[in-house]
Amino acid sequence: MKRYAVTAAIAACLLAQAQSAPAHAQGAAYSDGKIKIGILTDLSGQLSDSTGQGSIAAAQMAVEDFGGAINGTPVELIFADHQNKADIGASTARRWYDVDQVDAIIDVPNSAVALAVQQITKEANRVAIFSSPASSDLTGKACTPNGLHWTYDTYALAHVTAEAVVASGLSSWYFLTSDYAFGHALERDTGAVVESQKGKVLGSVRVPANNADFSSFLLQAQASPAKVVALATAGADTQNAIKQAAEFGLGQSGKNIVALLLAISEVHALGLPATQDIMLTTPFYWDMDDGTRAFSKRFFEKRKAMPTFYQAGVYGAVSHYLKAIKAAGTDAAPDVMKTMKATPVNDFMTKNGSVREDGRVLRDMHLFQVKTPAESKAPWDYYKLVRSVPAERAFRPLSESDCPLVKKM
Amino acid sequence: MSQLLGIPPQALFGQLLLGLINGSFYALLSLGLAVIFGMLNVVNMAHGALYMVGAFVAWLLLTYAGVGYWGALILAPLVVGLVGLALERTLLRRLYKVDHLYGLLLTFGLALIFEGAFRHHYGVSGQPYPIPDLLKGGTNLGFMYLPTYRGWVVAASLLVCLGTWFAIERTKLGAYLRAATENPTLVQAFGINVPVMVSLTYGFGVALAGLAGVLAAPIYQVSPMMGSNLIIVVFAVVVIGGMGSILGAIVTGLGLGLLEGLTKVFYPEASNIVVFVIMAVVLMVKPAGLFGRER
Amino acid sequence: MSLQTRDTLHEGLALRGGSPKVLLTGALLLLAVLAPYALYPVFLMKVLCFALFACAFNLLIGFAGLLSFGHAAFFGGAAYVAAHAVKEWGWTPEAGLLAATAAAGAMGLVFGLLAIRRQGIYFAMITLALSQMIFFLALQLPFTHGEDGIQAVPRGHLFGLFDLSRPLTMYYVVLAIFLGGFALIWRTVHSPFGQVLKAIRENEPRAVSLGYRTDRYKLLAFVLSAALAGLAGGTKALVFQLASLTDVTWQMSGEVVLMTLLGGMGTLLGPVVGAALVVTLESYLASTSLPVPVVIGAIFVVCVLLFRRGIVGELLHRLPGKGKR
Amino acid sequence: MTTGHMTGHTGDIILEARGLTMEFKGFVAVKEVNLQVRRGTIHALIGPNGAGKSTVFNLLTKFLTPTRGRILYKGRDITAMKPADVALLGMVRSFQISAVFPHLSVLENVRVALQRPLGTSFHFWKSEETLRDLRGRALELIEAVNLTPWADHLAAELPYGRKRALEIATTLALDPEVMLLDEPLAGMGHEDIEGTAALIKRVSADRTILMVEHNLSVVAHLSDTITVLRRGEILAEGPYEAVSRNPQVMEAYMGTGHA
Amino acid sequence: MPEGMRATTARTGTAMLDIADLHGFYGESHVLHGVDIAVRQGEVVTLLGRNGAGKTSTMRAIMGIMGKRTGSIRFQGQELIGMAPHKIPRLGIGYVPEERGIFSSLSVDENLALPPVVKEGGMTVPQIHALFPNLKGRGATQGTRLSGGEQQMLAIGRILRTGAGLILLDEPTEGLAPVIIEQIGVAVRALKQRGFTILLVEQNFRFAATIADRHYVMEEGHVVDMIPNDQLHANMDKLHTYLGV
Repeated sequence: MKRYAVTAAIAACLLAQAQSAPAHAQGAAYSDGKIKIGILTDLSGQLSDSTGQGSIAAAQMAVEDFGGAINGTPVELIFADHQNKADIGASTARRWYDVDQVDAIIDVPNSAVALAVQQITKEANRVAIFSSPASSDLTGKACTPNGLHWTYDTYALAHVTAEAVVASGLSSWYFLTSDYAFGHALERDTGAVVESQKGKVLGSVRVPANNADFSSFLLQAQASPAKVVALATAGADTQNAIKQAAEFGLGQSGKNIVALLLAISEVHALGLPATQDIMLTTPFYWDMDDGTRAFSKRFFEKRKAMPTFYQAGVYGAVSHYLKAIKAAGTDAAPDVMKTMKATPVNDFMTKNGSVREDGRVLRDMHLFQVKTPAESKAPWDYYKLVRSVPAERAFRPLSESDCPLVKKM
Repeated sequence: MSQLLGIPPQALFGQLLLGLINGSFYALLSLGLAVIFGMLNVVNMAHGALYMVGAFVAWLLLTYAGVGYWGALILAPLVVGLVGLALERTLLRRLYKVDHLYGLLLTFGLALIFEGAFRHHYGVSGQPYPIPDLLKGGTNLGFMYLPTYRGWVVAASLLVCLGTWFAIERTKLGAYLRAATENPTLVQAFGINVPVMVSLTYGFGVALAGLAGVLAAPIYQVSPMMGSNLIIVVFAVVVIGGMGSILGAIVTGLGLGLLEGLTKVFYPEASNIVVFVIMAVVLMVKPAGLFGRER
Repeated sequence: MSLQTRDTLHEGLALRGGSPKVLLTGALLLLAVLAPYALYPVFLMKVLCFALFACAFNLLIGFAGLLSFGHAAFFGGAAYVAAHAVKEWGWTPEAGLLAATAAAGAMGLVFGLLAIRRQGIYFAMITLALSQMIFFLALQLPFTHGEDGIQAVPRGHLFGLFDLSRPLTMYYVVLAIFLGGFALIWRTVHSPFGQVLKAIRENEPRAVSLGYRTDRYKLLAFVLSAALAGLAGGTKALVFQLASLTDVTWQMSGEVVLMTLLGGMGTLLGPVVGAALVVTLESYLASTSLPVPVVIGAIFVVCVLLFRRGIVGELLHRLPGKGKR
Repeated sequence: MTTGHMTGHTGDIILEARGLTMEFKGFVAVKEVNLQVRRGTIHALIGPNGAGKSTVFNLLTKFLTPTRGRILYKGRDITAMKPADVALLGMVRSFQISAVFPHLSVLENVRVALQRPLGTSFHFWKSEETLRDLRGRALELIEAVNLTPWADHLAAELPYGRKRALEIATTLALDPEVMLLDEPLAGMGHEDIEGTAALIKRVSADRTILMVEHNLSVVAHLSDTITVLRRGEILAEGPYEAVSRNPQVMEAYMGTGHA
Repeated sequence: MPEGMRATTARTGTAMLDIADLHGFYGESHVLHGVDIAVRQGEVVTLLGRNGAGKTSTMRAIMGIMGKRTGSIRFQGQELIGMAPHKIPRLGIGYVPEERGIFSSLSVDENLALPPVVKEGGMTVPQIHALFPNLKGRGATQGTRLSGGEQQMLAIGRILRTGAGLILLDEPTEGLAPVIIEQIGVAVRALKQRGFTILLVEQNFRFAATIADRHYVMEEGHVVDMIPNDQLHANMDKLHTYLGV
């Protein structure tokens, strides 16, 4: 008796799971009668403010702007929270491809999840457009014919920041580095550029992960004669480091703080008194031209916040994908990928961007400095442009690539 | 010799001072945990979450009620204490008759709920909380720049720690608490309402966490995750000091802060682990903790 | 005759003996074999991995009375070992799984030697601290690739014969591993050793007075539990083709406690049910806006307050005439 | 075991304590106790509350480690041995509060004690069926303490007195040479007391029993030798008749004269 | 007064403490099997009996600190069964537990000051010091550092402060040397003169005989006999069977 009850209970929950699997419907032009895009994002963790619901909103805007359908085939948007767990992200991606007939996965903040999704996408032969993760491995040794890396990567952050900052005359550096792969990669790449530009790396300190208190490391940075203190950190670490750097008066003691990865939502959260004068690299700022302002205004009405570069990237990625499907007349991944790579990227955020054979999207990057409270005229008026770096100088050249797709001479 | 183990002595002083600052945070949090454990035999896994709630209450007061830092310093611990009181009366109380491990599991669940709820409502970026005007700026001590606010944190938490120690070791109320920790039944038989004392103790313990949260708000971002990152370390501090020992919590809190500070200079990669290594060693050698009584 | 049945009945959902049991076991097995045709295989494999993990954990809490708050170290640690062995050293999947199990068992031996001497809250705290050290090691050691984890682990061919990249093949292999692990746990619980273990759980001083060196039994149980948790972790690494930090966090240790608590500590099927429910719930919640931790936390609180026996334990308890379990 | 050739009450010394002393934080609970238990006898340890009986008991079974002094079992120094090892030598104790395994059946309770000599206690890969051979012996023991109707019940379901009987059956399963009973009659009603006392008498054949017990009429009836403790020291020792007339013992029990 | 008469008087409403058919349990162990006791205002009454007879359990039952209780315990007419344990002492009952219950984490002074004053008319600290001179000047000492006898004095002294009219004394002579027992005896008699009502648990019946008015004898969880103090000598043989070895 009891066993039947338990069996029934298990069966019931498994069946509930099964019901989410729709029957395979056969469409005319497109594989299952609809074009289905999955936004795999972080709705509850570290990155949920800079991506999360904002990413979903941006994707919806892109679909709406496209008319919601292509040649009568509806475009459907679904989303899921990967909880920053690679296995949850991977199993969601698999289920989407295998069961839910998702055609493309977009966004995917968190490099660990992205790397897992990259593999699965290749096996399922669908499309993944990574607009939020950082790891340049996605178009390096982990590149696939099915993945695009849309917005930025660690290589670009390192190069643009180092080049632009050294060019503006600040040549001695000290690193505050998160003691894990992301931090190590950023420090290594940035340091290499600094030295190639005749700058000097005077020292670095490895900060353990999830360490709320940075004062000890900031003190070590302060003791160094370096002009630049570079934060090779992310998320909450960056925020705490910035806040405490202000507290310990790093700025007053003549240090220039450079945040290698910082989103506008984080600047907003920290406030200008703490973030003023910090330098950062980003591919997008809402107040660059009429195009960015128009998009951002619409976005703001939906989300009560200005879009981050991640979220703006999601819009661009969805738009470019839909364009390619329309042009190719099919949603079959190889054709769509081919079309996407052949089509230049042009939207409010990207001018004359292009997609390279390794999946890397090339776009201009910009070094900004955060305004002082006095300079800021309005809410969200946060950045002033220091210099722009053109796409071809910002990203890793194919000659240095270790992507297996790239044929070496 | 101008260098000590490769570090200029002045930098070393600076690091020791910083260690002391962190240590006073540890002390404040572990003190609350120790008080609770001594009386309730509950390892309060929700302590970190309630520390976070304390910081959030301060931020909410500032943002929506215009109550500033000084008001929050009183109100936030009070709110957190009341929350604790309610939790003890409605939930924890039901578990005293079963294995202590259930108390641990319950508070673990509570921690998840608190953190999840705040994360859901306020996101994870964290909210900024300004340093109060009175405590802005800093002093150059020669070997380091000491922000006034950090000085205040050390002073305030040492004051609270010593005050708590005094209240427990030197007052009538403290005598009740110590006696009830030792033999609650007999204290009950003297006409003291022990269940109410237990509730108040829990309330007081988590109020200390709330206070620590307010003190932390201007230093760290007020973020839903600020507690969970800290709590396991504080946990270890309490275990090293001796579960339930008041003095042990304070002294080990400060001591481990210093030790961790030194590790950050000499071998930063290990600074996450050092406390746990010490905890494992202490538990093996002296299972009741450095200051604990065998129970 | 009555002795015989009583002997096994109060044990929980023992799957042996008379013909109804054989029938039922058969039915369950058939269900498991047919499941991937109705349900999504990766989901099923995930459930099976966590079910094995929870069963391994339950061997310790349910049958030896020891609450480990650091079991993620074995689960996640073994996942790294399996992933590394298969990907970097090119080992076969079976060798990778063996290595994962052995590594977890060895870790269990070290943890066990340190922790077993203390009881109750202290035991939980020591295991938590030790597993937190493993977490930081996994974060910082080069071979784990930090927060990226070990990615793109090839599934390979089992015994050089079965191509595991085919979902159904992989599923049946995972099912076989799960059944093997479950059978081992079942056998352990119903072995001479299991009898002593239960006696220790019920009344340790009395077991000592009967001449049992209880520490050694607890240590063996700990090592077995760790090794099986490792087997589950290694399998999961093959299924998802990655090993990541998620599986070594203390939240994962908490999650396996929840699965076991929810399903029913000390019952054989409880952890399986608990794991299935929690995994289903998590994958369901992933596509809603409900905050996952809040729901999980609420379940924790409800279980601790109202359902300490767990689902299966509660069912057994309510069945008439089946002892007071 | 080796109990077969034993002859009644004339045996040699099987258990001996020499200068046994136990101090707790400056408080001396047991002071220089010298105790000799003869093989084949029932030996009772009595004394007013706080006399240190339980402490002596825990010291003899190694659940406490003495501050000073030595304990010899069959001439062998066991002072440094672990409790489980002492049990392996044939000296098994019971507990003040009933010590059964509540969620094992009565049969399993006894079987756990029987299975150790099989040497398969660590064999987690073997079937429980390998313990089947023990059933006969287990049922015999259960029969001996009149628990047969309860054999397939969980121990937790037994009434209090029956639990004590089960505990004795479990202890007997080890076929111990020395049984140490800690207040075997505590918390029992009238009905149970007589039965249990008779049981103790019955199982004492070919065995040595050392017990702590408050029920003096039972002690008087059962014991060959009585040791009276007071304030951690031995006050008197001997057969009931001698001890009961000892003025010091009377004083210990009845109090000092008018103040 | 004949034995029967006294018992009846005690039962007819003038009793300060009236216990009827009291059963008590620790978990599943049934330790009190229908206890009947009555104590009148100003009386000193002992519970005699061997170890394990249920004397201490009776005390704990009165204080409400044992598991399950049934029957009736009335103090000055108020039913104690079902009352919250911390309210019972506040009615004016002071409890000196077995093994004295001195707190090791409290100093002598703190131990002395611990039980709250529940009624007016309690003794002052100087008065207590006068009664137990040994306690004088030891205020800062850790409670458990005192000798056994001094601890006993402290345990009694701290209850006298509270103003409780009924005092439950559980084996005040346990494990003490004769000279100390004598001192305790002097103190208890002084208390009696001050009008305290005392329920005394003793194994040491010779000590009890010097101070008590009546003696209840307990065996196996219930009262088997009641002997007025003035009839003790006549009942020595019976007592020897009850208590002797």
